[in-house]
Parts: sequence; C-alpha cells; structure tokens
Amino acid sequence: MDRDTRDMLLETADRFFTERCGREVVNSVEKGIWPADLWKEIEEMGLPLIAVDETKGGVGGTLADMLALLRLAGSHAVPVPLAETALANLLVGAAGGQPATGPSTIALGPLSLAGNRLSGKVERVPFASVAERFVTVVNGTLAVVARTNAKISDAPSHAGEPYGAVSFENAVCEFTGTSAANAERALELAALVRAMQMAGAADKVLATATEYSKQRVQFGKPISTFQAIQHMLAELASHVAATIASAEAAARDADEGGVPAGGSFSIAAAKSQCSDFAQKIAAISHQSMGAMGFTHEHILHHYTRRLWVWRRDFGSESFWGAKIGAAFAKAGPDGLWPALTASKYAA
Amino acid sequence: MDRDTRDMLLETADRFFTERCGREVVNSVEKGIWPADLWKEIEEMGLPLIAVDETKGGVGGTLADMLALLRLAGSHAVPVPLAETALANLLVGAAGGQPATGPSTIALGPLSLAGNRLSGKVERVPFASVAERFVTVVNGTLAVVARTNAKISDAPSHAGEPYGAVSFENAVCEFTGTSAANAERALELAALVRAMQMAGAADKVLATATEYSKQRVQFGKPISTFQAIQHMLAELASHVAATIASAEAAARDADEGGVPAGGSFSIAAAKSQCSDFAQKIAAISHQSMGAMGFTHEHILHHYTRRLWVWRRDFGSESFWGAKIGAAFAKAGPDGLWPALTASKYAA
Amino acid sequence: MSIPKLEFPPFHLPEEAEALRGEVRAFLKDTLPKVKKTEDRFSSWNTASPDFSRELGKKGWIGITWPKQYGGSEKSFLDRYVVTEELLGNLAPAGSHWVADRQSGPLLLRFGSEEQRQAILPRITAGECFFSIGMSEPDSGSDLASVRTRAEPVPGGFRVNGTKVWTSGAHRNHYCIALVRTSGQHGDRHKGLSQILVDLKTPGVTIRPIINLAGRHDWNEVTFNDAFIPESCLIGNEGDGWLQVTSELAFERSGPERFMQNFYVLRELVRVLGRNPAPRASAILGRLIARLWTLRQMSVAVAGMMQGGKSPAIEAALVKDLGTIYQQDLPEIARVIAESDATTEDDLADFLDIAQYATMMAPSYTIQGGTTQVLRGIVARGLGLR
Amino acid sequence: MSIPKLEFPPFHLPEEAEALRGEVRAFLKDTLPKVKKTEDRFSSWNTASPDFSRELGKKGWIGITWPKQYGGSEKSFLDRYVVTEELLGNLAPAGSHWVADRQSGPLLLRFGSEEQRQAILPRITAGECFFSIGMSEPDSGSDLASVRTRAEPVPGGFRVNGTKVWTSGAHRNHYCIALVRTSGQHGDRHKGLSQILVDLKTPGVTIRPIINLAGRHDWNEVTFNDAFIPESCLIGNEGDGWLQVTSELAFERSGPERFMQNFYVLRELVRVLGRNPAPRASAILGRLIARLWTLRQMSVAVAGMMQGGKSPAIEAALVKDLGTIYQQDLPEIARVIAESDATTEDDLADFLDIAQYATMMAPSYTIQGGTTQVLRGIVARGLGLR
Repeated sequence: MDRDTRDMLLETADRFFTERCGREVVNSVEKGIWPADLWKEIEEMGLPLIAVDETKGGVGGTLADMLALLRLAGSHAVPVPLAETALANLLVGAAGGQPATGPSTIALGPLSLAGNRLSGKVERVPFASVAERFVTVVNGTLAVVARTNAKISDAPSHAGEPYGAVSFENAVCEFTGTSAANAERALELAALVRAMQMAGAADKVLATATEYSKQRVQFGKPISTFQAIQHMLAELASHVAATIASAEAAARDADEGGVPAGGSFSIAAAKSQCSDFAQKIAAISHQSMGAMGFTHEHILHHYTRRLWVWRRDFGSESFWGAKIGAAFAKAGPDGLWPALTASKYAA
Repeated sequence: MDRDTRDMLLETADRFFTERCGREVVNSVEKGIWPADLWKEIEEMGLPLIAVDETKGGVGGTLADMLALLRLAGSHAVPVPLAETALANLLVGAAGGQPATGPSTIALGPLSLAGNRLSGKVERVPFASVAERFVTVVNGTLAVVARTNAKISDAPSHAGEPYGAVSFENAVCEFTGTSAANAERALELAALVRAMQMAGAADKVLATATEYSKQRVQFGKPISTFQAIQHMLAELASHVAATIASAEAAARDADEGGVPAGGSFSIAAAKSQCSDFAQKIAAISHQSMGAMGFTHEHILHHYTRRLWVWRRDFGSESFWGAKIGAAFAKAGPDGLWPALTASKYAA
Repeated sequence: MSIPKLEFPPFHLPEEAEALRGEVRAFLKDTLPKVKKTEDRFSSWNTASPDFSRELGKKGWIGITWPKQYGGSEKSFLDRYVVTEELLGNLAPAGSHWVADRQSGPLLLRFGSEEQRQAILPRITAGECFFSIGMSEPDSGSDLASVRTRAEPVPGGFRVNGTKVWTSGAHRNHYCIALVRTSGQHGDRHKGLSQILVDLKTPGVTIRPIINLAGRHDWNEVTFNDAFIPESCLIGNEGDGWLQVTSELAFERSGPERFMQNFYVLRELVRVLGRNPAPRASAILGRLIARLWTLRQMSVAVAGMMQGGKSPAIEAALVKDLGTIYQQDLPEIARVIAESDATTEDDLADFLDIAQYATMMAPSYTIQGGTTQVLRGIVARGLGLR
Repeated sequence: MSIPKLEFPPFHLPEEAEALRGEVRAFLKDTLPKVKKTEDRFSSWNTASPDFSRELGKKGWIGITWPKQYGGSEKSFLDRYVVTEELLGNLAPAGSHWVADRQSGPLLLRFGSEEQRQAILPRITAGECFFSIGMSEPDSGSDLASVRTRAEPVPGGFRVNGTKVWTSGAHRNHYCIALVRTSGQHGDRHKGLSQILVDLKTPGVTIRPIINLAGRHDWNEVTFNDAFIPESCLIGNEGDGWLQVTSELAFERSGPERFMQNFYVLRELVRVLGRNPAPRASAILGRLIARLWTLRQMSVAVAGMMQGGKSPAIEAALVKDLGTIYQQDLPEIARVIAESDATTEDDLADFLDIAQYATMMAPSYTIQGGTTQVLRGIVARGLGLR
C-alpha cells in the first residue's frame, strides 16, 4: 500500500470509528451485546483483510499498514476483535489458507497438535466469547478451529471485553498449514499488535486529559492553569511519547523483517516498554481528572482499562523483559552497547 | 533518666552540636582530619556513656535516652562515631565490661571467636579508620579488640566518613564477656540506631529544603510560592514523617523490651521503612533545591549523603524486608493482621 | 529554623481497647463468612451489608463513643479506632453503617438539635439507619465551597433545588446530610452555606446511579426538585455549614481506612507467594508490610494526639497522602513479584486479577477525603509555604 | 481535539553513519584504556582528557559537520550523532572538547564573526581548544534572563563585572562564552543581553572551584572584575544574546547524553548478574534495557526530524524528561536487584558502590539543560496549557 493509499484508508477508518464506535457502543459490548452491524460494516470496509493478499480477496496491505490501522483502532477503543481478526487473517493467508468472514481470534499457548486434531487450553483469549474461529500456531503449523469445536469459558477482561478461556479436546481443525510465522513469532506479532493498540490508547488518554483540564473550572479558573496539573500532564506526555515511539519503532523493524522474522528484539523491547508505562499513564490521567474520570460515563476508562488489560496480553513487561534480560546477560557487558545500537538481542 | 533530665540533656546537646558541628567540621572530617577537640568535648559531656550505668561512670540513661540523643546527632550530621561508641559502650557495660574513653565502633559480621582470639573480616565498618577499638558480638559473646590488633583497610563512605574494612587474624581481645544482646540482637540495635539517625537527618533535610524555598527567589518571587515546589515539599514531608514515625515507634518498642530482646519486628520494619524512603527524601530535596543543593558548599548533602550511606548500614531495606517477609510468609495469610497489630513477627 | 516539627509520638492503644479487640475478633470470626475472592471483599467499607451492621449494632460497636442516652457505649475514641481497624483488617462488610458511624452521627452529636439526636442516633447505633454525604456538585470538584444547590426558606422549612454528585450509597441509605446554600449568592463562597438533614425518600429527591469505571454502583447523583425539607432538619445554625463541614473533613484523613482499602491484596500476596518464598520475594513482601506497619503507627499516633486533645491536622493529611501512595504502589509491586514468584499458575492467574482490580480502583483513593492536590496544599500551608 | 500529536517517526541512521560507527568503534577500541571501575568513567562527557580529544580531533571527529575551511569534515548531523553516542556507549573521556563541539562551535558558526570563526574553529576541530558556558548567575537559577553581569562599553571593547556560576570546566578550558548585559537595566530581562567570547586567561577574570557534593571539581565560579574584553569578542549583534542563547538550549535536550550519563551502571549490572540470572532478575534487567532502547529510538527520531528541517522542541524536551527519569531509576532498580541476584559478594559490594555513586550524581541530571520544572513547563506550553 503506498503512503497515500494508507493515509486515505486511515482517514476513512478514523472517520468511521469516530462515528460508529462511540461511547454507547463500547459500553454495550461490556454488557455483553455483540455489535453485529458494526462488525459487518468493518468487514465491508475490508479492514480485517488489510494484510491479506489481493489474490485471496484481501486489501494487500503490509504488516506496517495493518499495524497503523490497529494503532488507530486503539485510539478509538474499537470494541470488536479487529486486531485479532486482522492478525489471524494475515497468518491464515500466509499459511496458504483462505481467510473467512466473521470475527476470529488468536489463541496462543500450551497447545498440541496431532494430525489435524488440536488439544490443550489457553487462558485469557481475547474475544473468545464472540469469535467464530480460533487461530493458533503450534510449533511451525498454523491451525484453525471453529467455535463449535472448542469449549469456551467466559471471563470478561477488566476492560469488559469478552475474553475467555478456550479448551480444545482433540478438536478437529478446519484448516492446518505450514505457518509463515512459527509459534514464537506469532506471539511476537500479537504482542506488537497490542503495543500499537496501546500507543493509540495512550495517545487518546493524553488528548482526553489535556482537553478536560482546559474545560474543567475549579476555584474560578481552568485547572489547566494550575502548575501542578501542568506538570502532571507534562509527565503524562512523556510516558505517552515513550509508548508511541517504542511501538512505532518496533512496527517499522518488524515490517522490514516481514511476517516470518525480523525486529524480534524491538518487539520485545516495545511490549516491555508499553506495558511498563501503562500504569503510569492510567494513574496520572485519572489523578488529573479526579472523580469525573473515574465514572463509567466518561470515556477515559475505555482507554485506561484497555491499557491495563493489554499490558498483560501476549506477555507482560516481565515476560518480554525476561527474554531480553536473559539474552543480554548471556552475552555479557561487552555485548550490551553493540546490541542496543543494532536493535538486536545481544548474542 | 526522667523526662525533664532528658529534655535538658537534649537541649544542651542541641546547642553544643549547633555550635561545634558546623559545616566546616563536617567537611574537614571528609578530608580525613579527625576533630580531636570535638570528640574530647563530647566525651566531657558524657554523651558516649549516655546508656552506661552510673556505677560504671556512665550517665545511667536508658536505651530510649540514647536513641533520642542519636536522632538529634543525626539531625546535626555529627561527624564522629558518637552513635557507634554509645552503642558499643552500652553493650560493653551490659556484658560486664568497663567502657573506655576514646572512639569505638561496632564491627558485626562473619567473625569467629576461639577463646579470646577473634578472626574474620567485616566490610564497611563505620569510622573504622579512627576507632580505637572494635566491639563485636559473636553468637552470645561480646568481644573488644584494640585497634592495634586489627588490620584496617580504609574505604571512606559516600558521605566521606572514615569507614573501612576490618580484618582480625587471631586477634587478641582486650575483653570478652557474655553479651546481654546476642549477635542478632546487636545487629538489631545497630540498625535501630541508624534508623533514629536517619529520622534526624530526614527532619533536617525537610527543614533545609523548606527554608531554602522561602529564601530563594526566581522569576521575581520565592520559589515556595510555586505550586510545583509546594507539592514537592509536601511529598517530601510525607516521606520524612514516615521515617520519623517508624524509627520512633521502633525505639519505643525496643526500649520497652530492653537490651536483650524486644521490639524485634518493629526495628526490622523501621529500618526497612527508613531505608526504603531515604532515596525519595534525598531526591526530592535535591530536586527542589537545584544546583545549589548539589554543591559541596551547601549543607544539604551532609544529610542526603548520610541517608544514602545509612540506608545500607546494618542491613538495607531488602535485608530487613526479607526477614519480615520470610516470617510472614511462613505464618500465612491469617497470621498477617494479628501480627501487624501486635507489632510482632508473624508466627 | 522555624518550620513546625513533624512528630508522631508513639502511642500504645490502652489495655481496654486491646481487650475490646479480642472481643471484636471473636465476633467477626463467628459472624463473617469465609473470605472469598470477590471484588466485594476488596474494600470493607465500600461493601454494604445491613445485616452485618445490625449485628454489629447489637454488640454496641456502632456509635461506640456516643452518650448512652443516644444508644452509644460512652467508650473512648481509641476503642472506636480498634473496632474500625478490626473491621478493615478482617475484611468485614462495614459499608452500610460506615458514614453514619464515622461522620454523620458525630456531626449530629456536635451540631444537631436535641430532637434530631433523639430521633436519629439510637437508630444509627442499632445498625438500622444509614447515611450518605451530599457535598460535591457537578462543577465543584475539590472546590467544595462553590455550592450551587439552593435551599430557599419557605414557611416551615426550605425548598431545595440543585444536584449533588458522588453521593456514596444514597440508593440504599436512609438519610443524606447535604451542604446547601441557604442565603447569599453562588459567588459568596463559604458564606451562607448550611447543612440539612435529608430523608432520601423525600418527594422531589431523585437518586440516579453513577456507575464507576469498574461497573460498580456506589456513587449517585442526588437531584433536588423543589424538595421540601422541614425547618427541623436544619443542622446547627443557618450559615454555619462551611464551618461544620471543614471540621468534618479533618476527621476523615488519618483513619486506618486511608491505607487499608486494599489490604486484601497484601493478604492474598502472602497466600500466593507460599510459605517459603525466595529471599527477594520475601524482601519485597517484607518491605510492603513494613510500610503498612509504619502507616498504622502513624495513624495510631495521630489518634493518640487527638485523644490527648490536640488537632494534628498536618499529620493527619500526611497519613492520608502516604496511605494513598502505599495503596497505589501495593497492587503494582505485588503484581510484579507474584508474576515471578507465585507458587502455582492458578493462584497466579487469580492473583493477577485481584491486583489488577485493585489498581483499577486505586484512582478513587485520591478522590475521597480530599484529593492529593488539596492534601498537599494543606501540608504546604503547614510548612509555612502558603 | 486540537492538541498537537506527539510523533516520533522511526528513523534509520543512514548507512554512511553506520559505517562511521564502525570506524569510531575500532578507533576507541585501540585508543581507550580498558574500562576501570572508577568514578571517572561514569560520565563520559564529564571526564576531561585533552589527550583523548586531540586524538579524536586528528580523526576529524570534532566539529564533524562544520565546513572544511574551518577544519570540519562537512559530514551530516547524523554522523555527529553516531560519533557522540559511540563516545558515550564506550565510556570515552569526551569532557574536554564536549562543549566546544556541541554548543560553542555551532554558536560561533552561526553567529560569530568571520574573524572569530577562523581564529577559533580550526583549533576546536583539532581538539586543542576547549570551551565553557557562562550562563547562570548566583541568583538566576532557572531564570536565565535575570542576568546581572554587566559588560559596559568602553573604547575598543567592554569592561565586564559580575559573577557566573556552575561554569563547567572553566578551570581547564580556554574560553568561556558568557551571557552579559550590554545595555539596559537588570529589570529589562531579555532585552540588552549579549554573548561575549572570554579568554579565560584575561586579567580580571578569576576562577574559583565549586566542588559538588561528591567532592568533584567540575563547576566553577567565574568572577569578572573590570575585565576588559575586546570589541572583537562580541558574538553576533549587541542585544541579541537572549535569542542566541535560547536557540542554543534547544540543541541541548534530546541528545544521547541525556539518557546515557550513567550507562556504566547498566553495563556493570549485566556483569554483576552473571551469565544466567534468575528469570526475575532477567526481567528487571530486560525492562531497563527496553527503556534505554526506547529512549534511543526517540532520540534518533528527533535527530531524524531535525535533519529533515523540523524543530521538534516538545519532543526533545520529552526525551530529556524521560531520560532524567530513567537515569534516576536505573541505579536504584539496579541496586535492589543486585542485592538479591549478584553472583558474588565481592562483585556486589563493588556494584553497590557504583550504584550509590550514580544515585548521588543523579540530582545533577535535572540541573543541566533545563530543570525538570522548566522542561515540564515547555511541554505544558506545547500541550496548549499555558
């Protein structure tokens, strides 16, 4: 997708999300209502197929195109599994399969595959309760299981999205194929997707808190004029900036590498970074907004709660930090600087 | 010592420290100059013997009296081993020995005693370079070794005080006796002494930073009028308050228990607490004072650097925290609340 | 230097209070259901249970310091302290009577008419009458003096119009004490404000939920539409509202509820780390325990000072500020150490949910009883900076 | 919503720059003594070594972007970036030429007279001429416009009186560029200020050490007592001093020196944890590395924007703010994890000293290049809050 096409697509999507993913929709998803129309329109726009080849009916975008879209989706708290489905479709397409319509999700975890039979259990699968199929990678094989062949135990996330545990008991796969991304890589890509969504959400948190401070009057003047609030928001901006910068750098590195490999260290570092600062972003924004930001009525929590959930999804800062730390420890002190400047795991 | 006597003694000591422990004296100790006159006067006032029985020529004060004095000393950065000597004398007296004149220090660590011969090495012994004798407790025995029988390797602390490593190689002890405080208890008492010194230093840091903010003019007004500075100093006050409160509570509990035992948990908690917040106190005070507080000329660093050194002396927050954590973990969740309200290790 | 010394003189709760502690513990052991891992147990005093409150009332432990003529037990403020901290430490559902016991009752005792006292206080101590506070308004935030709700004098009482927000429990409580403007204009600030006792069933009073970010309904919007409040429901003197309210706020700052709202997390952390954690996990657990112990020492010291007739306002504000910091740190520190040192995967998953919930609730700690900004302003004033 | 979007477009340093990196590394490997555990290695650019700077000058790596006629290499700003970060990453003693290369030279290039350029720049690029900055005064602090040092026009030049403080390296450098008042009154603030080039050997200029809390002598007080400064030493136009200085400050904010002053601590942490740390220790190490990586990505992105002709002032301020936070966190986080996970006791003792030293130096990070207060003010303005 050339730059102009992407910009146009993002602009269209931005307008669409602004119009159609308002507070009410996000809230109703929390009540367990599936926004079927919204999903249908999203499919009609082709968004879940953004990184699927045109030969397979997709939009033909790159990994980078998909990630840019998902950052945007993150800044709108889009309450459907667009991220999960887009990634699932990308992986299915790259494994020689044909992406289907309907919401999909990614289930990565301790699964085993015998022939085309999948077994095992994955906790905290995003949108498990509404997904029509589960896409996973076991070692080097991609497998797709239809909802009917899985056992789902609902456990909504703290953001109210329909997460759940998914069990497969010798479940028949509707598709298996050699995956372009092995299991480890699939997890990296999923983590990167979350990092980009977090960048979008963080951005929105900053905009929301800043705007609020200009509107909210206390002791006769906008709270934005209080030095304590100004410094609070400046500190917030710093943490948001780090989130955005790390996610974008990792997206660039992963895109340059492609689906099978590349940018592994950057992804780990970005997810560690984004997860690390999520709490600070949430805490400062809430502190600056007081009781108002703590109500369900205000939109702030759509973003802060997602940040809290997403920091844990597909590996927390400790998970990715441990990967980085182990590699750098192994390489010793002299390996630190060269690896850091090369954005590579020390070896 | 009754309350009035103690107050009078503290008042006298306060005036004395104010007059005689000014910036120049503290700085000259850093240059390696031993303030012999100061020490002599301190001895003449009887301060190192504050908690030694009158029958042994001491002042006859309690543990609490000694701790109150050492908190005061901490708030003046008294650059001689008053704390170490007072504790050493207390222990020597309580072990049936006769405290001698001259600066002493406490060397607690992996030492072994065979008859009246002491062996082993202790790192970071406070005032090792100027102490005339080293007092230690090995298991249940207190031992005193003269400077001449020890090997001292100078390693000034980050506060510029003459710390050092001390080695004993089958060193003859000038006194051994059954210690009222076993080795573990001696470490507790030393940690408590440091906690009280930290309380004094923390208090002085707050006073110093607050006073400075009222004097220092920027952009045409005292910086104390900037909301950001006000909030910074308020946060500083919170951390100082916790330091003072925890140390004082532990001092009370230890005093009620007496030299051999009592208040063990409170001491551990207080030293953990004081060490835990030392950095925040130092960091905020420096931030509020900018470049001026970073100069050697200003007195702020006499206190912040001691806080940094003292937090590590006789057990860091991790050391004491681990003791507490291990006991509470062993007792399980139901033991937590009863132990906390009883100020006791959970059992 | 002339800045006020911060002192927290160590204080022993008296023997009677410690004896009472034993009684309370025994009672709670019998009365409380086994601790379950539900969000309802997170915050003892945000969890309403009229049944529990009634049982507690039977023991004489609500309004424990009040005169016997109003159903109280005439025990000391320190006895009350012990009951309160035992409720919190044992995760008891103390939400129903909490405000009545802690704020509204004492207010009525101090400023209320004899008629009000006799009518209300015995029902509070019996655990049968629950209160809300109607202070904040949509545009007031921390600026509590900017009250717009108007109580216009009419024959026999007041006609009240306006809106109160963040009114905890109004949907399940009986009364609300509201701060309203009885004279003067909005711009008059502190002047012309009064407190009135509002029966929440009064015609013209409408209660709408304000759901919090976790989807819980604790807060309400209470709207007055020409609601008639009888003259007998004026609390204290007309125009003294601000004075009365500010004396109330001081109460709010240094109690154990200011650092024990998520005590449950610490308890569960002990569980999840098992009986023999690695030294580094022990160290982190121990440091958290040390901080909580310190807060309790500070809080008890403030209670001791208050019992001794002092008004340690700055010290109380410092306890609240530190309590907030601690409660915000706790779930985050616990989360990280649990991730590496939990004994089982299942326990870990549960615990991560618990810790996340606590983190999600943490922003509310800075809202109750004065935001961090307001508190730091108080401390700054105490330091002579403003 | 209309707040400016924060963007840090990922930027690849160009191939030439990366090639240069290899050369610089090879040079440093040959030139630098083995890393010793001394405080002198903590902060590469606070450690002066005229010998090292001369060697670096021989390679053409000082003033690398400047025109060849002044001894420069006419390479890109990004080449300069790589040289800078390699000096820091390899803990090279870059303190002697640091200011001349980074601030003073560029200032002279931009505002200096041809005579000044020809006289000074070639000596800087040769690594033989070192600079200090005379900006702050005893009463100025962050309020840099409140300059009192006066340069009174006299025949042929100025007679200068006043005092500058925090002047790094004045005791070992050749020149100082001072901000002085050439017209108007103290109260005029930004107006009437000028920059002058001061030979530090000028009669009437006295340099006294200001020792820092760690006992190090980096800072100085520079006093002017009727010091005569020739007219030819005025930099730029009379009265343009403030303009020139503020354009200088922007330079200062987002370079790698803003987050790599205590890189040594991270390096040593890797050493002390050994080759196979426990997962929890790895996690903490990895998180620190991730944060440093992020800072570098941000800094490179800002460099890319600047190369592209943009003026990312807010972004640069954010990098500095985050860099400060990181550098203050690093030694404290490292200290705690080392205490539990160092492989040997001896290594641990050394490391705790290193980390403590770094913590002790950390307050200075908020002083250089704008205090945290000033920076947050800049960001707040960028957010449209002031």
